[in-house]
Amino acid sequence: MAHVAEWKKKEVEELANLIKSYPVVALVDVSSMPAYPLSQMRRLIRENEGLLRVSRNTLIELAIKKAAQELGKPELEKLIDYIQGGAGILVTKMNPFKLYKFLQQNRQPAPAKPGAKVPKDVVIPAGPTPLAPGPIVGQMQAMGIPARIERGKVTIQKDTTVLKAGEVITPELANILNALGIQPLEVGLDLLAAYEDGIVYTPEVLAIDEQEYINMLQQAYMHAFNLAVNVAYPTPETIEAILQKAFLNAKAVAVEAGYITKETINDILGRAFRAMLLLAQQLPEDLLD
Amino acid sequence: MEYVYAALLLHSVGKEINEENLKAVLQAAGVTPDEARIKALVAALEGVNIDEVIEKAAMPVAVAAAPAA
Amino acid sequence: MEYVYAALLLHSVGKEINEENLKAVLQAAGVTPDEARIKALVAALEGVNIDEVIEKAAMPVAVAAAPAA
Amino acid sequence: MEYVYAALLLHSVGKEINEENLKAVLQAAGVTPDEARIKALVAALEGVNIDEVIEKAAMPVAVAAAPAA
Amino acid sequence: MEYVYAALLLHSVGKEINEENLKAVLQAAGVTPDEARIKALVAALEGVNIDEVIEKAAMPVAVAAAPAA
Amino acid sequence: MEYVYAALLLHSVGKEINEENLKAVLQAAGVTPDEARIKALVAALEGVNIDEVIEKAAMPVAVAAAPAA
Amino acid sequence: MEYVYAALLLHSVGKEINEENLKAVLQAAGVTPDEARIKALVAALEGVNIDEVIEKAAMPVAVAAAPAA
Repeated sequence: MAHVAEWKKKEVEELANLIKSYPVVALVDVSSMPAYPLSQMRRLIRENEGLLRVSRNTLIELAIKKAAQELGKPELEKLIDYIQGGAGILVTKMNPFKLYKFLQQNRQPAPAKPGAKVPKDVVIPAGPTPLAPGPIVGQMQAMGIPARIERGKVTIQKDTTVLKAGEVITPELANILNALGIQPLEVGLDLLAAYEDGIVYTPEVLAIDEQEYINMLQQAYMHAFNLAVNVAYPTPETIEAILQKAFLNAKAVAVEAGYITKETINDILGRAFRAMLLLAQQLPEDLLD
Repeated sequence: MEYVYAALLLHSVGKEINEENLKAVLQAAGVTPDEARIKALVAALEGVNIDEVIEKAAMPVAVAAAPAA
Repeated sequence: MEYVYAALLLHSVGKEINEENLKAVLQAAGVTPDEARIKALVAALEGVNIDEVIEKAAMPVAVAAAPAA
Repeated sequence: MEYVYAALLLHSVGKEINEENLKAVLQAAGVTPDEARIKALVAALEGVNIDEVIEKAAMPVAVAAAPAA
Repeated sequence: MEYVYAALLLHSVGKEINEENLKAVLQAAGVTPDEARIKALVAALEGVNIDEVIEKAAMPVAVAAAPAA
Repeated sequence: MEYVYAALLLHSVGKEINEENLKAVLQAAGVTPDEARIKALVAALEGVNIDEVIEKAAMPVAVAAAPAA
Repeated sequence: MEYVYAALLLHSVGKEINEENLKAVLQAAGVTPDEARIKALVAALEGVNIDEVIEKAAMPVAVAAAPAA
């Protein structure tokens, strides 16, 4: 470090201190973020008990090494392997999964750029557009977008998917999307890796499917409910179902046995009557009354 | 269900559902009628409007009304 | 209906559904059986799986409301 | 339904559903049992596979398809 | 389900569902009642309107079709 | 339901569902366990094949048929 | 599923589903909790209205498929 400029030493010192003072240390790529959205993100991160510092990749590397050494946590050094692009250090108290979710939720729509891949399917919705008639109608039609002039406005006849997730925006389509005010791209902080408690988490691990958890919750609840009702363990949530099950069981047995009570008479007579009707359906018409 | 069929047979030809009639029908079907079941059936059907019950049964299940679109 | 109930009664007690048995049951119910209809009924029921029919009658079927188009 | 509940209680604890047992249970519940109803129930349940019926009762109910719109 | 059948039996004859009555019924069915289960059932049934709950169960399952918009 | 969740938690990690284990789990969740409810649950689960029972639908479920369009 | 049961247990007793509470419950069940799984669960359930999710699961009646109009 002999030839390192003083400001760089100071920067590394500061970054290392930052890393040391938060439980979760993440590397993010800020290169896709324009200045204004980036400053919005900084504020949002501060509001969520964290800090974002963008620096040179080499300085970030030095800071991570320094912090790892001083903390006696060699696992932290593994973060260095994930430094790429325009890296920034994001320190926070959010757990890495929450952090990932937070960053995903705070991605912002951005206008179409030719050559960019879209993250999601791009749909041009049916209905009137603010566009006045012009050559754009022909351009749309040429691309298979069902555009028509109605009441002096360009109107889309039905929802049209013009790009699937992962496809690239052509210059022509970029024009149309921009004219329609459709923003098919997203900008945000791309999480490269996050460290907490000796573990480095990568985005693949952190991208959890919330619906899956909801499904598991529902399944767990159904299992608990089934168990409690089937073994007749009364709880406020299950007592009604247990009573109903007992009643339905008793009724089913009584109906099957043709044992008439006021609860079973409708079912029993109904069953006999329906059997008669169904059988009658199989008979020639002239047999019936 | 034989007791119920016998009862509905009597009902459909306009005969009273009483012990005697039920017995006759069941015996004609080759069954030795069980006194207790006959008594129980007659008692259970007392005051029941069979036509009404049957009419309801013909509709499989309450049909939720489809809201007009 | 009475002819069909008579057939169901016979079936439920394990008796054969033939002219003789049907006649006996109907007569016991106070009906003068119509020979032609009895013959036709016996013929028509040949090959019909009555147990299946009864099973179907027992299944409570919920009917979805016809959607308003 | 008290007679049926009594029968299912006996069944669920593995006891035979006979007149004596039904009477004992009903009396314990403070009811003076009606001989005819007890006899009728015992007779009616003969040949009914209670476990099977209960199992079936818990089975999904088929829903008829809504008619074409 | 024996505890529940016992409770429904008591309910259907108009008796209070309390520990004492449940015990008597279960004992008559030849079961040595489990104190804890009886207590748990009685506690769970507090404030439950059994007639209403049963009535709900007795209603056929109507499936509302999603209306076409 | 907390007692049932505790039981299923124990079951899913292969631990025995007994009073001691249930108590430990409930206490860890900040609940003061109710002896009677714990005992009742353990008694209710005795001899029960939990894996089977949790999959068994507690109530009849209507299965909707896709309506013809 | 043990992590999910632990979460439901905490929810049902009104405790927050956070790392600390989940760990305590799982440890009481004899499990060494996996940090990553706990973190993932907490993050996934944040903002989820569990009561609503459960209520949806509790509705046994399948909703008929929306008919094509």
